[in-house]
Amino acid sequence: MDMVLAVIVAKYNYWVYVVLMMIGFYAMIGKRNLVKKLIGMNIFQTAIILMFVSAGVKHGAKIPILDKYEVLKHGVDATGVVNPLPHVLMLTAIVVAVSITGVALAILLRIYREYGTLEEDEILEKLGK
Amino acid sequence: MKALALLATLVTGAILLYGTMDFPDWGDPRSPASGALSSHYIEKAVEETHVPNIVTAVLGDYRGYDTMFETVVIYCAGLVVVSVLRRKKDERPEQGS
Amino acid sequence: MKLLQERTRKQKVGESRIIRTAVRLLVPFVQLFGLYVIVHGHYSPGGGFQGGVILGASFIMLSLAFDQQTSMRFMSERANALLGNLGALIFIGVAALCAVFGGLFLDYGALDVLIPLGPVEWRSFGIFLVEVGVGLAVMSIMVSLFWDLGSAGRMDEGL
Amino acid sequence: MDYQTSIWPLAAILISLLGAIPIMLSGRSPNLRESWTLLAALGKVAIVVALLPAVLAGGGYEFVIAEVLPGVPLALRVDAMGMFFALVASILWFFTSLYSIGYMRALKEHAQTRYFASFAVAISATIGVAFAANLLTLYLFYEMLSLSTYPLVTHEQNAEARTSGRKYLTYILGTSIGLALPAMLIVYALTGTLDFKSGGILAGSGASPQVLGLVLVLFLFGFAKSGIMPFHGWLPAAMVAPTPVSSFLHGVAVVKVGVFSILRVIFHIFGADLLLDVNLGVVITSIASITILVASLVALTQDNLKRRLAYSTIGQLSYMILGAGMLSAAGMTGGLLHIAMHAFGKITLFFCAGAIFVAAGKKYISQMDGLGRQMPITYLAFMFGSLSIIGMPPLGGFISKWNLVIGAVSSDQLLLLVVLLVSSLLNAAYFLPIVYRGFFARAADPVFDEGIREAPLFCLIPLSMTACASLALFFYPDIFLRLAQLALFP
Amino acid sequence: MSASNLHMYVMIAPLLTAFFVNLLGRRSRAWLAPLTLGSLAFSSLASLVVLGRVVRSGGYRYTVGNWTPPFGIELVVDHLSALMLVLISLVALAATLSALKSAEQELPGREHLFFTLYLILIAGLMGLVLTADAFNLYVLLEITSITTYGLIAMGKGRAPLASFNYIIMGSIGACFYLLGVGYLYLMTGTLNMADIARILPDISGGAAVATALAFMLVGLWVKMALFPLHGWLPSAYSLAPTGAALLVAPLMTKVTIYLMVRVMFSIFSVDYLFLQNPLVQSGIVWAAAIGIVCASALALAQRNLKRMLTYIIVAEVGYMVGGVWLANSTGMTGALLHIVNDALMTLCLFLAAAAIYYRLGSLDFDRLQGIYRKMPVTMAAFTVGAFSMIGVPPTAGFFSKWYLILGGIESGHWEYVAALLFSSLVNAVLFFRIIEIGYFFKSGEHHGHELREEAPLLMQVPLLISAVALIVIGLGSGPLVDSVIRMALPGGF
Repeated sequence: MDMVLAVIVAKYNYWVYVVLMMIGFYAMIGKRNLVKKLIGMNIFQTAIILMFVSAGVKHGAKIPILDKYEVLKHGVDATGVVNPLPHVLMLTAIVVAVSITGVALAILLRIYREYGTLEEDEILEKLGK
Repeated sequence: MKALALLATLVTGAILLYGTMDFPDWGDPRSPASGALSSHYIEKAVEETHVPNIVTAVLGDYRGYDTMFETVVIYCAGLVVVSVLRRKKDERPEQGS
Repeated sequence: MKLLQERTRKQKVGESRIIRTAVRLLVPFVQLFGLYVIVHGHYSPGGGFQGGVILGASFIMLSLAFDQQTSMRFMSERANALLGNLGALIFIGVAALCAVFGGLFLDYGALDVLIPLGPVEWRSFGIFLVEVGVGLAVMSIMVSLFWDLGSAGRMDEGL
Repeated sequence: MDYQTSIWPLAAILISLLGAIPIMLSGRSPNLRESWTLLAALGKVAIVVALLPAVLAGGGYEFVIAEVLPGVPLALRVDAMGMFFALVASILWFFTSLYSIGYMRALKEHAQTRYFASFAVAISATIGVAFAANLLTLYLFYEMLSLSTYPLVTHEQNAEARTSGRKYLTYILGTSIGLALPAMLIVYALTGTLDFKSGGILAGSGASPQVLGLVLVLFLFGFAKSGIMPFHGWLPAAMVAPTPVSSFLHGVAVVKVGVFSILRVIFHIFGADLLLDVNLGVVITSIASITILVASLVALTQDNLKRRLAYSTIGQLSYMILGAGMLSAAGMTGGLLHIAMHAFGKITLFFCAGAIFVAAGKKYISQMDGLGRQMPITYLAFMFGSLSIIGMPPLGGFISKWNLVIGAVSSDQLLLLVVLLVSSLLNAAYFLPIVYRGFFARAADPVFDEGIREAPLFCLIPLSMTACASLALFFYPDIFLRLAQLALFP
Repeated sequence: MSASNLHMYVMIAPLLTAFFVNLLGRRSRAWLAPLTLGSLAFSSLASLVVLGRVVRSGGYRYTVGNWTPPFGIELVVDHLSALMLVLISLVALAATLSALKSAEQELPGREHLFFTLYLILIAGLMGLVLTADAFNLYVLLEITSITTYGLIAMGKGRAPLASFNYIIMGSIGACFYLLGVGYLYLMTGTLNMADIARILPDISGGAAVATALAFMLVGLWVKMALFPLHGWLPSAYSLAPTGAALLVAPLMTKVTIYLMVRVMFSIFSVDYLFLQNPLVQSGIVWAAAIGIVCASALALAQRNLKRMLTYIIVAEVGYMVGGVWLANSTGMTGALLHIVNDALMTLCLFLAAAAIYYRLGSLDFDRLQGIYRKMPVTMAAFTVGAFSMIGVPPTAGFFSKWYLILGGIESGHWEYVAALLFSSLVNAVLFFRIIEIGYFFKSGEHHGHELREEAPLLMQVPLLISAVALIVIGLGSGPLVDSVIRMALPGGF
């Protein structure tokens, strides 16, 4: 039991992101409201972002913005600076997420303009007749 | 339907958690993620690019190729929104961003 | 400024007078800050994306506090579109130039043949260039996203 | 034996394939169009005949079109067996084109351009099958034939044509894709080649008898154009086509292509010796015998002349397969010979049926009483054809059947002997009454049949020529005999 | 040095042109044709040169920004990616010719937006086949997706709804892929495919790596619409504007399959994928076989030409996935060859559909009666495409199918062989149903005088070219396989 707890405590960041991921994923495939699907997508992406960023953390390290001249004179200890790569990647991922959200919102507006609702079931029954 | 979705979600989550078992602990400085690659960035970036902000250096130079397409992505987003949403009966001439 | 003042005096458009006044005073500083974030991305947190978003936010504030037409007075849609294309073009153009000038793609060092700063300085400068490009693109897209979504594509008063 | 590389085999195929283009272009003026057709036909006969001497001398030609699969090029080869078939097909195509000109014009059919064009493509495919150097090439032209004959079968473009066209494709494409293709792939997987060589290619591969049997059955049913039961249903259905189509394609080209493919597989993929070793001949003979008997019995019950001919064809085709299945020298020779003999006989019969339809507009045997007195030549030809099919001297059919009987005896499979004799009796039973009623029976209502004359010359000449040909084949079968010998025992 | 940038120019040409199309095309649509066609023609020529160089002197790797990998992003130009470049640029060129007409008809006033997205999509696809970096692949995947969302949403009627479903499914796929990349990154600390492959063997932690592989594969399968995950594809492709479908249908799924191959064999080893857990391997082949059968059966139920074609696409995806997972070189050859052939077949059929739609304004079966008499040239090309789909020699489709079935026989996966034969037969039924409808007439106009109304020349030319290409490639498949595909087989085969 303690073992398990120890593992969980040591890796709780992953547990957090998995839970978030599950929430988002369920919303994407389970909900019948298109906006909720979209929100689920954002939650999912946020979860991934959290996972990456939490992978870059080092205990007691400082941000990856150094003093140019000081570094040029006598280098820098890598363990003292957090890992910059995940932040770069996630910057990209965030931008992608934003873009897709924008596109999805636009398309939702189009759908609303056509059917006057964003409930999947109502749209389907409108299509039915 | 909902039950199916729930099942899928639980399975996915379980697999992901199962995968995390091998991961390094949180904030572990010796985790592979902060291995050769990142330390090379931290140590060499400044002298190779003269940019103290390593994130900017990596974003703009080492992985500039990614960033370029990132720009294209957001450009596309604007374009798509215009092309999907813009009303045709608009008296102003069609304009996209 | 002039325009904002007389718009502020007119009660018709936008939110309450307080908000409008505040926005009116704030916008220039927001834009200034946005520019700062872009160009100072080398030495402090920031860069093209962040700065671009801030710049865009200034215009969005305008169209929130007043209305969309007001913000479009300040930056016509055409100009906005032009800036967007320009931003993306700057980035890809710089990248392609590197290849054209005998280097590899995105190899800013190769641009040394234009102005001899030394390859490393050029890398720093190249990063700066592309960040500016990114900033422009992001700003214009943010604004146009808000305009289009806010007015459902009609480009009228908006929200 | 040595094959010299030459473009002529390809030319023999292309001449009619390219001939289709001017035929289509000159659709406006029928005379020009038909002269193109005849030109192509003559050219083809000329080329094939020109290739003949070298083959008779034991040589041959080959030509590689393209290297498509490792070890399996698209290649043509003129060997004795291919030449045997090509000779029959090209000569008969010439007669058929003459005949169809008369027939189509007399009936004022629509879309004649499409008709002649697809006909040209079909004959190219037939020659392609004859000259194919390996199974892949054969399969290619086989499919080409199936698809190019679809417009011919459905020529009428009415509901009946639609249904029978559907049936045609279902049987032909279904079997060739569903059965022949996998069989071919298995052979390739076993041997790494698909080349036809005398003695077979499967001999060396240590495949178990079960696998061999499976492959054999797949091939037998896969090439369903041979009308082997239970995949024969398309042939009677395809009789909705205009008579020249039925006569040439379903009397000669298409069905014989099916048989030819099966013989190719038996002789040059398996090889007689291998089949003897694993004793698979009985599979072939039993399937063939059943087909023969059943088809002949069904033929008796048909009143529509063309349908009766169709069922007779189904039966006769299985003679050839039966002969091959005997795996005795005489039997295989007989089977191969029967391709030629039956072709000449059966095409005569179809021509006559067409001529009767053109002249008297009659389809059903029961209406044809006394017709022989109005159109004696046609009926004479009909008699020759039917006698040849039955296998009576002095007509070509006798020679092949004689060989078959010898084969059956020599490989002391007396059961097959019985089958042959019984079916010959059945043949007589369903052919001779037609002739008899034609000459001697009294017409139902003479008044109605007044003024029926012979069919137009374009119809009459070909059918009398083929009749004479099947007569001549009794006296001079040498060429075909020699080719058959060369094909089987190089 | 600059010569080795050629493949970059291949990709950048459409990308740069896109902005000018957007800026100038807005002023007058006279700019559209020269800009798009010019850039694509350039790309086609350049890509052919690249392929020629690769065939002559082998493939090479390229580091963007002159950073030694893994620090910079690496691109790979080997036989496979060069071949894909050629395929993409040529198909795009042909599709654009026809799309110019159909866009003019369907999207008046929005053409410049359409073609801007169009070109960016092409550039994104080219980038996808070039990249050798796991994360860069994700970014490019999103570019192609987002442009496709837009292109599809520009269609009429229910198109936005279909596009939204595609967004949800596509995002799930991309997110799964990204999760996989994240897991690999957490385990290896690098993103360069070759580098990951170098590190993977000597790290503990099978669980995380297996999870990563699973999620990457599932993500890509969603993107390529492998059978159970195909729900979004049919409506999205059939409701998209004709011009968009012309580009997306032939290329999207094929490129995704290429990505699957790339990810499988340049990150993981053949040994890890196939030998260490054969159960998974045969399981996936079974899934592919079932997918083929089900998709073909669903195609039978369609009453609209375009929808039918989309289901055939789903079935074809099953072909290729199964071929890759047969785990022998024959099947792999078949799969790679089929990527090329299937792209061309789909292009040919969709071009024909576009031409018909341009004239008839509908693709429902009952509208197609007598179409052979109405547009003979178009239908002749359509027939060639149909034969290729059925697998009639000497069209290209036959030979790739030959390799696939042979691979199935060699590896003893008879279920896959049966599925392939079954779907070939179903294809025969499907296409001959259409041919029959088009060949016969309503009883009224039986002998009616022919009323020819062919599609405009701009749509006929690419159609005929693609039809001829099918036969040429079929006859030339021997050299093609020997000189390119065999070289393109990933290491371990």
